[in-house]
Amino acid sequence: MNALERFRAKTRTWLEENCPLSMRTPMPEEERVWGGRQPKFENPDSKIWFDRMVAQAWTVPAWPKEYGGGGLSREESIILGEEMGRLKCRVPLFSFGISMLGPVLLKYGTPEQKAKHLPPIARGELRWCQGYSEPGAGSDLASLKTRAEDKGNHYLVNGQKVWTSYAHLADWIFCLVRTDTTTKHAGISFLLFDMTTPGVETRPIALISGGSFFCETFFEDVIVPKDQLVGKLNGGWDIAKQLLQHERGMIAQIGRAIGGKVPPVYKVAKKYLGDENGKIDDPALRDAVVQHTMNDRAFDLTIKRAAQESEAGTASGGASSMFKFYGTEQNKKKFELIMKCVGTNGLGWEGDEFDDDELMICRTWLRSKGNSIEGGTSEIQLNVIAKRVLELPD
Amino acid sequence: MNALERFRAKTRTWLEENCPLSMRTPMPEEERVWGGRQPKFENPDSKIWFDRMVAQAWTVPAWPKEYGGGGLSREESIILGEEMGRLKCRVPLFSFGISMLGPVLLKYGTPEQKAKHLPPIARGELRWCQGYSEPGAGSDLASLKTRAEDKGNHYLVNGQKVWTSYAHLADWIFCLVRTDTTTKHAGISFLLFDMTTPGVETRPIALISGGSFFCETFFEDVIVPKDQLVGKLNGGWDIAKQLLQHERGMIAQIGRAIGGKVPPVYKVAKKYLGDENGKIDDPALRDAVVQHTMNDRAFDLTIKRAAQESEAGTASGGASSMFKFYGTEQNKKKFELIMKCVGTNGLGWEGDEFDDDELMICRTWLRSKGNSIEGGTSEIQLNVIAKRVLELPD
Amino acid sequence: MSLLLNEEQTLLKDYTHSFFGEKLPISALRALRDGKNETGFDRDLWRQMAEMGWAGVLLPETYGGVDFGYKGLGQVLEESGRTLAATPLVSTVLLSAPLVLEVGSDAQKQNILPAIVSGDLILALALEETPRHTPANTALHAEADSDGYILNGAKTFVLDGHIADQLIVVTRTSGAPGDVDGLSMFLVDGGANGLTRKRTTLVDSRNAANLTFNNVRVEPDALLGPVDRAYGALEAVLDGARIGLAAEMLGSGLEAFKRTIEYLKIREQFGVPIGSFQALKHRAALMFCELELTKSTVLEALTALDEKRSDVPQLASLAKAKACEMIELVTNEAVQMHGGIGMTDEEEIGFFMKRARVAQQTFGDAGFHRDRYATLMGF
Amino acid sequence: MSLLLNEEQTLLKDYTHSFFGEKLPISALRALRDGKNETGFDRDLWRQMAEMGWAGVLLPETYGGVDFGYKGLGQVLEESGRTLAATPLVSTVLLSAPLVLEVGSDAQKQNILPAIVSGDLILALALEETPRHTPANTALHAEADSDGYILNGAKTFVLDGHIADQLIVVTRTSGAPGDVDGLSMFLVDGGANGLTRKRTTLVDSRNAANLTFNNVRVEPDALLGPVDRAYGALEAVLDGARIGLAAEMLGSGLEAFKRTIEYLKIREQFGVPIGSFQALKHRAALMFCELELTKSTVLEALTALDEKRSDVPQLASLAKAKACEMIELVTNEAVQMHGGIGMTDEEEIGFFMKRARVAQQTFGDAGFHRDRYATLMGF
Repeated sequence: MNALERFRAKTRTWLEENCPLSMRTPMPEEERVWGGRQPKFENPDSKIWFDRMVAQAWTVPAWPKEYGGGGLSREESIILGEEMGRLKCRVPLFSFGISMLGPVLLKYGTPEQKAKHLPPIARGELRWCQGYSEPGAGSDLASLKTRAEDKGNHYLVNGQKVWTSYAHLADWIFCLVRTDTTTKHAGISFLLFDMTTPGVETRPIALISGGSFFCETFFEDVIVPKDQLVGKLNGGWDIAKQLLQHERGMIAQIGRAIGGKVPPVYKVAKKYLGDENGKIDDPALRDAVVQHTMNDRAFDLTIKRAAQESEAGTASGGASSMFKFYGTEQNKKKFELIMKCVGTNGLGWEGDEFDDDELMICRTWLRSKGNSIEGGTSEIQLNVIAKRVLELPD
Repeated sequence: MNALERFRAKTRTWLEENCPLSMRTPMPEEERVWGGRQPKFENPDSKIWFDRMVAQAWTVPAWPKEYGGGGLSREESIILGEEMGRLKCRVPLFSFGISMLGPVLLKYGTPEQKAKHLPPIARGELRWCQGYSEPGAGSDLASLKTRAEDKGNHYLVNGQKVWTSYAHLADWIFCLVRTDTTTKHAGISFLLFDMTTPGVETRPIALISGGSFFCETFFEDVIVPKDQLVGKLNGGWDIAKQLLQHERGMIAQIGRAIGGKVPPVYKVAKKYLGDENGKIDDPALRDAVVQHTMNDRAFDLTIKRAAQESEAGTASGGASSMFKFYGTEQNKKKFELIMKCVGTNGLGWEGDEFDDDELMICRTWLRSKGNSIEGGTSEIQLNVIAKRVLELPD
Repeated sequence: MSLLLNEEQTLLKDYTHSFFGEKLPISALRALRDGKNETGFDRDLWRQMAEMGWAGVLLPETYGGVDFGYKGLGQVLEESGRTLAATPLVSTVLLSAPLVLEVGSDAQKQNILPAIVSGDLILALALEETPRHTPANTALHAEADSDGYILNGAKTFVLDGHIADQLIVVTRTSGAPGDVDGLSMFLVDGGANGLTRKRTTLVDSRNAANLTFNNVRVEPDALLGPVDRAYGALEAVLDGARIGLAAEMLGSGLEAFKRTIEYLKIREQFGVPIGSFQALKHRAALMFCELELTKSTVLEALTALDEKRSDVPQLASLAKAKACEMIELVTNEAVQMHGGIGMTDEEEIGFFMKRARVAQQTFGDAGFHRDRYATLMGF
Repeated sequence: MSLLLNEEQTLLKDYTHSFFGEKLPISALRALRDGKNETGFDRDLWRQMAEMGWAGVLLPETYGGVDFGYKGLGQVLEESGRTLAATPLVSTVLLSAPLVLEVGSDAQKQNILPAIVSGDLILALALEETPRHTPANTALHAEADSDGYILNGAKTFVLDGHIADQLIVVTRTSGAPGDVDGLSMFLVDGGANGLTRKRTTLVDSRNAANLTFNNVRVEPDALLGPVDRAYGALEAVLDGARIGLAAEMLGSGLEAFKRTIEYLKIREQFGVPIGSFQALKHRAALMFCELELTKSTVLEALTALDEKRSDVPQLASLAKAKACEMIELVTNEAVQMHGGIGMTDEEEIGFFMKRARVAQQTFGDAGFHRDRYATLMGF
């Protein structure tokens, strides 16, 4: 038995002994653990599982030990993931600090910044949110206007961010700000600050689908110490690009996750349209449903192929834009089809006259419209494919 | 009875007495009379009808009498049209001279040019063709390069035209040429010349659908007398715009005419797919067919409404681009649907193993693809709608 | 024949345009929604509309109506669609008034029609029982006895059902669900014993209710029209409603499109208005074509209704199907082209999408009407 | 499991790419067409391909084959699709060889398979009788008598039917058209008495024929596979053919797309390359997505064939339907984006559109396969 095999055996044993049984079941959204100054554990087992994983530093298994990480090698991390998958262990901690800020700090942060911020992220002690988009800067993110003025020993931040997910629940924010107004991309910096700093206000945004975790966040004369600048002054755009790539992938997943709560279209169609002789009882809709179903399958196969190509090092690029575009458009079509199948039963906003599934269909149909906007619109993805993959001229 | 009523009565009597019965039936394409130096009359009655209408000068009823026209007022022309319609009289003479060049000469021509060219057009003695597009100048017509150099007492024309319809059968050409290479739109002039002039060569273009009346036409050191310039030197673009507007309308009609030879899609569908219980026996295709049929009906109603608005003076503009776009796209879809219905029977190129209707379906399907290219592509029409109607910014 | 508006219709359209814009803008619907208003509409404003004759547009002067015809009513509906105004136009004016006029007894007409015209009486048609429009599937049972009829069953998606003073209930008096024969209609008081009405809160914030009939007893004179033979008159009035609703949807589509085009002109990204991007231009031009086509079908169908032409059923399906296809395209594109702001409840464009899907499902969606059109055309 | 090519398959693909590009470019098809070539393909080149083992890709070494499997053959077909090469790959290699291998007697295999591998024998499958693919509708009658069978009826759209040395004829030996039971296959000599073969000149300039059987007599040993039970093996081989054809269509689509993108880069109007127009960019990106999706379905389906998985029928319908939808989009857009030049016979892009529609109709179009997929999935 080699070292990796020994690691796998040990890990398996540890997981079997330490992961509570209730933490091996599919997780309802409300049981997600986000950590922070006021952590919430809807399920007591969540806390046990969270604490044990934190103690192992396996919330961030591959981070260096000096910054609170597990210090595992790439191979060991993969094995840990595989073993957790085998037992269907829940993710112990959801965190933008882990998924987004951490990699940025590891790459761009000073030793002091790493030492200060990474361990609390690893232990889930602070909850982070991001501040990228602004009302005037959507697809054209680099046109952002939130100003950070150099006041000698601190920056003074003024401006507004939108789509700051979970900002109303976050302790700290990592934020793109303008530090030079005479240039566009080269005048952006990356700042960190505490959401309790005076002058920070945040409020959730009501969407067409109802309340949301998205927020508007306002900064009025917010004082940020200079050592909370990450990377070079005016060097924030490189960091932004790295973060956006990540966000794009996340949102394609979210699109699929949103869809995932609803049974496949053809099952909804059978339920609401009937299926004499086993066939959906509206032949025109049946044709639309099967076409959609086939495209889903083709899309899944393409994701699988891209993963294999990526592993083999033969990936051709453009995949993430294609997945973001196609996945979100496909999800929108799925809900339009479902709405057609469900008829007036899909039109309920709230109340007892509709069952929960039907109410969820309506809300999710509305929410799906955002998939092709957030994280880079469909139009932006098509532009990227045309430029990067097809090399069409500007 | 007022003067117009008397004119109507007289016209009706004249038509009834002079229009041969065979000239009141739908006209096969090959029986069209185009006139020219070597006129062709596939049907002897066509010549009788042609000669009588020429004698009346009713080939061009509204042109002034001095240029060989009928000298009718607008109201009288309309009445003549209505009465010919009532009897279903055939058009006695097809002519680009009448439909395209005539209006240009009446507006821009010198008295000498009118006197020289209009009467032979009215009498169908000369057949004209147009020379606009060039291999490098399609959608961007004004980038045309065919050069007319001023050689003192004549122009020397060198260059190439494409899509010169019926050029191989035409006696004269009206042609857009470049007379100033230092500017774009303001360097174009409008020339007339005889196709038998040395240096003119023309050959029909084989299309993907087979032979065609479109030609490529080559000019090598063609000498054109200076009095054959129409309008101002370098003032040809205004004339071109007027002609293009006309061509656009024609092509939308041609598109419909091409489609017109084939029975409605739903009849083809019933024939090839069967219709148990009166319903097309492929429910998914039936849905596509009915959607197409409904769009056809909606499109026809829109043409009707536009005509009424135009008459009432409330037309909102953009109609011709919309009709060109929608009509030609609709025609392409029609043939794709028909091809699906007809299956392998629609795949025949020639030979006895397919019936004539089936062979025509295949050829017409291919030919329909040109509808959305010729006379301004669909893309150009959408640009025009966005700019002129929706006033979206450049 | 004419697809244009005459002077009277143009004036009516201009006036209603101003009225809805001033009195019932989308903010009014938002206020009703956020205030959890129990009726879901403004009865005072409805009386004002009635004073201007809109409640009696389809009714002859005998009953106080102005007899402007469907083409006139179409203009009112189109303009109401522009502001998504919540009114009883559909339930009372488009559905109930012509039904009573067509098959009501003299007494019923005298009792009901003038009260509709004055804006005092609101009626609702209780028709649907399943989530997809299929009138012949009516199962709600009406049993005759010596004193009248006893109604048992349930209705869903009854527009204005919770506020209607009276209901026209489509019932089955013979045959089985699916049969077109055997349907009868009854007038039932909104407060009848055994009738339970539950308002449904729909995504469009407009008004509908689910009803249950538990041994609801009606007198013999509650019968509206002939026994067992309601289907013909019902379908005819439904065709009018389909066309009228298509006019409303046309108005919504035109307004959502107009707002989107305006947004494309003012929203800047990358230093230029996003309306200068060719891909968006082409999609906008496509929407323009679909709107123009829909408009033509609506005008032709309204004209055919007034001319009592035999092709009304075909044209009703044509107009409703086109309106459904158009509004789905236009509202989806409107939200997408508005970007993130289009996803917020604060921005009004989302209201058009929400209303659109309800209107699409009302009186048959595009699929229903494509199938019906093909059947009517013999294929 | 893998959707990637292994080294052997990559080499094969690269080699066939060069071969078809050099030996059978589109100009070769044009020459066959314009020269009214009687066979419609180049037999010498076919022998060269056979020498390289391509005729025996699916066959085991026992019969001289190279046994590279469907994934190997898919690469050859994809590359042949790039140049629209007219070869007997579909008729002989994709349809006939696996049929004989699957259900043939030892004698039949020995007689036929090595001759296929060497390129000396061309076979065709005579299946279709109606303009739309429906294998079970076979009506061509085979009557047993003491000396064998007598065949009467007609076949249409027989790929390579006019040049095939032997035909595999699907016949009805019992039951009625529409029944899946009662089908039997026979090997019939191309020159058999009573057999009339008429080549059809199709829009794609490839090779097919209509056949009539007028008391064509065959010996008992002409029977290929079991009596009355041909359907299972036939469907299995058809699924292989659907997937192989989808691979060919993928190649055509990739090539038509590549040429279109190149044209967008060089064709200038208004002083800029037309590929700089955003509307065309977005449409190009959409085509890219469709091509990528199609490629994934083809690779998965080829893999499933080699792994003899139970989901082959589903995947065959998936790959063929996607290929049909993709190629219709791509070829239409290719011609439109080429503008006027795309309409000329001189430009090659039109050949892709012509071939596309024939390939779409071969072995079931998108509609056929969507219906079949839904049925296989239980809805």
